[in-house]
Amino acid sequence: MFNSNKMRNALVAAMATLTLSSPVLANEQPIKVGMMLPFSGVYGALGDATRNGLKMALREQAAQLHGRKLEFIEIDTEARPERAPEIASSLLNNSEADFIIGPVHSGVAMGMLKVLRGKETVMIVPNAGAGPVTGPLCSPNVFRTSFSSWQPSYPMGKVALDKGYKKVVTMSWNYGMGKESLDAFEESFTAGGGEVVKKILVPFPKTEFQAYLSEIASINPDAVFVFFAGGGAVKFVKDYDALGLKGKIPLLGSGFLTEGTLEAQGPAAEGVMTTLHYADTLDNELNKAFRTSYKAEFGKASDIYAVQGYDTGLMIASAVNQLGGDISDQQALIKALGETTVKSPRGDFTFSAAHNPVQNIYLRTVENGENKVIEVAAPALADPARGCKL
Amino acid sequence: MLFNKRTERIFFWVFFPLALLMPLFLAENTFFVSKLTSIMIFALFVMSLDYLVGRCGLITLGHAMFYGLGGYLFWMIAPEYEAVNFWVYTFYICMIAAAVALIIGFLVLRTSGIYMIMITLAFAQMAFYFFSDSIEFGGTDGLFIYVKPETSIFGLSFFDLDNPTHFYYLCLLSLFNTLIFFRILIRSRFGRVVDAIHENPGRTTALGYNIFVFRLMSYVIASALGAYAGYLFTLQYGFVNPSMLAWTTSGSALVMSILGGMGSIYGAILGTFVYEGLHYVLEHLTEHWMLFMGALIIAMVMVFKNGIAGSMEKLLEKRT
Amino acid sequence: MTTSLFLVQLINGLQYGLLLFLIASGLTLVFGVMGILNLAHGSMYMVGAYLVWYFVEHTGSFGLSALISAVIALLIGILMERTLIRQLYRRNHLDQVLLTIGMIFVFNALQGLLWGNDPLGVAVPSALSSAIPVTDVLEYPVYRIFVALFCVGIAALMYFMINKTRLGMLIRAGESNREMVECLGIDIRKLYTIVFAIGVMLAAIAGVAAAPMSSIVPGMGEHILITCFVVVVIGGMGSIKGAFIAALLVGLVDTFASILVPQLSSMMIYILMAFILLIKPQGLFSS
Amino acid sequence: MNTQVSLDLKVMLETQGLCKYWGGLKALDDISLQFFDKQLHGIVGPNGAGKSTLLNLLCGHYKPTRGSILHKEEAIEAIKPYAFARRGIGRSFQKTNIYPGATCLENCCVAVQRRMGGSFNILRSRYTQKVLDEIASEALEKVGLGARRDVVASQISYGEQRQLEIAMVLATSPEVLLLDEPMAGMGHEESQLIIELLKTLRREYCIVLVEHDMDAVFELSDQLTVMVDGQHLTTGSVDQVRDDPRVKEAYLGQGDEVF
Repeated sequence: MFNSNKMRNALVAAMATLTLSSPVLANEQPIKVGMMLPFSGVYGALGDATRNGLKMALREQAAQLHGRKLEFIEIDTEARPERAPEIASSLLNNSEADFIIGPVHSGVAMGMLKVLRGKETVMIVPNAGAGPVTGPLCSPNVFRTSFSSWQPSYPMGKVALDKGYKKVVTMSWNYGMGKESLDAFEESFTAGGGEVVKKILVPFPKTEFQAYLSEIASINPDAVFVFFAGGGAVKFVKDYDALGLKGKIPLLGSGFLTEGTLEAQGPAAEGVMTTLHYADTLDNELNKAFRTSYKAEFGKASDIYAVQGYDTGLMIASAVNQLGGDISDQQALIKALGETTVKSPRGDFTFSAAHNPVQNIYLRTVENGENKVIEVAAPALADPARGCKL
Repeated sequence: MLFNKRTERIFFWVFFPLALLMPLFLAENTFFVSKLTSIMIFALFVMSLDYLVGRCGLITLGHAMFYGLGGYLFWMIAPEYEAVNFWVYTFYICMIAAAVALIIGFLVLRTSGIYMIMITLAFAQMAFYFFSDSIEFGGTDGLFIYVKPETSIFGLSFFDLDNPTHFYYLCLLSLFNTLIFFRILIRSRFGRVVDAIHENPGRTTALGYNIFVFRLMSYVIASALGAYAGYLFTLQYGFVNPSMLAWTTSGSALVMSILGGMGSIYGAILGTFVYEGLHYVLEHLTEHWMLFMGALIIAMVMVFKNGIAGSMEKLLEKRT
Repeated sequence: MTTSLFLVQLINGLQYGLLLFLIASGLTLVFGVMGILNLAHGSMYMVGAYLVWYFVEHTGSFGLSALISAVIALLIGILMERTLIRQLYRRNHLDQVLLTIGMIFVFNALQGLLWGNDPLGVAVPSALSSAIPVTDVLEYPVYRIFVALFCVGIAALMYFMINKTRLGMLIRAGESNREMVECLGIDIRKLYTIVFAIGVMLAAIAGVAAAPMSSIVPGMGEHILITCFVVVVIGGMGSIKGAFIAALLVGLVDTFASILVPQLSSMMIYILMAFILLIKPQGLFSS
Repeated sequence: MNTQVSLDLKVMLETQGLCKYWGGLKALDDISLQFFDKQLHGIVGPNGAGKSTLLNLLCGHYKPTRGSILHKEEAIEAIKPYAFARRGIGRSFQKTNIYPGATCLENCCVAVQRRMGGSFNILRSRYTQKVLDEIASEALEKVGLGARRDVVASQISYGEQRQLEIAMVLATSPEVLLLDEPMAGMGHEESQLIIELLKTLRREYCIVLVEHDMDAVFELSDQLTVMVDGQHLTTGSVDQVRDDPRVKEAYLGQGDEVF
């Protein structure tokens, strides 16, 4: 936590100047923000980006915090689900965090949820898309600022139909998020008369795609829809190009296929079409400002994970502001959070009853190493939140 | 005497009284009670591995299979909304795990050395993918378990598993029992043959022992206890996940066991507490905890020739 | 499955197998000669990939970067052997396991510190960037064929080195009898340093070769390590010939299992290994 | 000093056309021998004659390529290695083969316990069975290690370790003793101890002795077999063998100075 110490000192200094001018000292205790993110291993990049975004937002919104100082507690989950309950319990009972932010990995989300559901703290999921989090396992104190895995993939079915694709092969890793994404696509695609001719589930985290791609080539479908993320997405897109499928069979994907990976994918990603709740080139002031300052501060382009972290920060700041800095009443805090309209780089969004974002899903394509927005594929799309009683 | 080494007795009389009193100091902080509980659960698991690797010379990289199995078995056999008895299910789970171990042991124990390491790994990976690929078992997201067993024996209930302190004492008791059990086992006539097989398998065969049967029995015992540890882990937070069966779980258990001092049994507790303690301190200190953890492990291999227990014994035992 | 698809999958399997051989060969060499179980072998695969990425970013030339990376890996190997591995020859396998696991932690941490966690990619060198059309849709990239041939070349070179050169003779002698080599007036420690460094370099070269056709990500070493061990064990620990055949076997089984029995494909190589070890408890070609 | 073989002696162990091939190498070829109860049967021959191979076959350590082994007229070549010991066939090894980390007593206890049972008892202490200790101590006394019973085996001298190994075999209370060069690497005095020991043992057990020390073999054997290159050369009383010209030739051919 060397970084966070530095960060904390900077914040303390900033706060000090602010508090001098603010008339009310609402609460002397700092707001404790616990982070359960992967900072090493396969998901490390996602954890880094989320943290960067979150801290950036809270620094920018410092004025809204009513003089409350911030304290960050950051723990590397190593994306190991079996450790999740313990770390969550550490943040809850030992650090007594006011907010627990995390995780990236759906399995970890389930482990955290087991401990944090209905507890005296607010859990905000900045990435993991596992359906149950805002579905059957939803809870008043659990929010999600990212997406449910259903959301980004569902609109793609309609897009594919509009393009005239009838027979599609779908493919992803054989795990929760992947399967939920393929199901969501299939739901809208088959409803409109399309046919999924083959569904390929690759064992996670295998990245030897050649055999599968050869098979797809022999099927020669109208298009291919995939869910992959991170390193696997890089490898997949490169293989797809190297084996000559690109340009012959259109590649569609859940937007994570081209998030945080474009530099590594290089020209292989050009023209890949995806749906997601964000796009690099979204034409709004917030997004431009966000991208510029992110790049300036961290030396690399921002991606969806950074945006999700950023929005989490915005959400916290706005709720704290609304409550005048006093977050001791959990009911009030949950109400404030739930009613927040987050003015996000991805466009304004609100929260559903199940505490999942109601947001636009954009159709994007990769152009010159950027996710360029084509159109809004589904405006203000809400997750059906199946099984949630909230 | 159950503990024939001075170091062992000192450890015993320091650790258990301290562990017994610990919750009194930590009453304020339920997290540390839970943290210590989970370390003890893992120490129990490491201990069963230590018996297998250190006492029987059977090196396995698939022990986590039973750890995970303990968790999943409970989910499979426990009714969803009825109260179940902790002891009864302990018995069920250990028995089923033992039966599985009997079959797998029968196959893997034909090999030895590095080949055995790999074939145990192979079975563990199969089990891992079995659980992580199947929707019925929750896939990679794992499963929630809502049942909390009650712990009454003949109508008397000593532990309330919803209370972290009670659960702590249950796990401490389990760890204590396992340590005593292994000490009795090692001192027994069965233990004599196990020692003999470890030291000189060829000689032991020539004396007329069917060493395969002794190895198989040891494998079954250790596996059943490994499953018991997994069952306790599952009960602690009511959560099972295939990552419990991952080879990295076996790997870290092996590291803790070597660190503690192979074959010393009580070293398993030392190794687990030192490793987990360092991990906890380092990960709260720096996000680059891996660098320091790695360096410390390397340093410890260099310094402690026979693990922590071995080095302590060198210091504390009288020369004969 | 049509004949053409079958042939394509056959090539896929062979190509994957050959790459596996390249990674596994160093592991089996080090184990065979020195009896050292190097779990950090996968980390060197990762280091190779990151190094070549780093130098390509700075020099722009893949060939040059590959060369520099191989040399650096060789030096890392010598350093590792001289400072740490050497202390453990007289200790048991388990201490070696512990030491090399410690090294995995260190390498992973260094990777995070030096290069961050973002997935990285290296472009295929332009001279090899074309592709050969196979069917209407499918092409086969020249670079992948080149890598496959390169792996065959390395296998041939190792065969030649072990069977025909003085170093190879010493290696073979060292495998069976340590004292004998010492009687010949050879400093066995020097031999060990060389062998270990070569093993490390082979892993790094595999990382270099794989870099343009895969993604360079944290943890890439651990995943490949297990597959590598499967290969080495099926082939028989210490046998280069065994590793070669086992690698092709694993490559083919994995490829065809993905297509023919997708439900079992994740377990297939482990089923294969368990099956082979139950029949031949010492692997296919144990020495 | 050699007793003639009396014809009414019981055949304890018998081999019929026993062969052991390693690939093309005939380590042992067509050996048919009889070993009698309460007799000492010496086996000699130059290096590589197949003596140790024969013992390894007799104790079940190797499986024969062809041929059979009869113990009390029952074919036993197919049974498991450990079952040989249970039938009362005990052996000592050419290279000392003991439990170096345990005391001499404990070494013998492992041997005794096999017979006494209770090896699957995981609860009762190994130290509570007095009769087991007594039998083990007896075996130690017999080989002259009574004073060393509580010393760790790795701490005693090499000669004593060889004695301990014989004690371990005796502790299994065997009918057949297969001894593989029990005097190898010993000084004269230590050898003498073993010779005296064998003299007392040879009227109690069926002993098969492979030994390089010719004086000792001649002194002890009731029957003597000479083997060369895996082949049986001759079997007979010591005097018969000593006068056999083929034996001299075989040894001279090898350049070994024996007689």
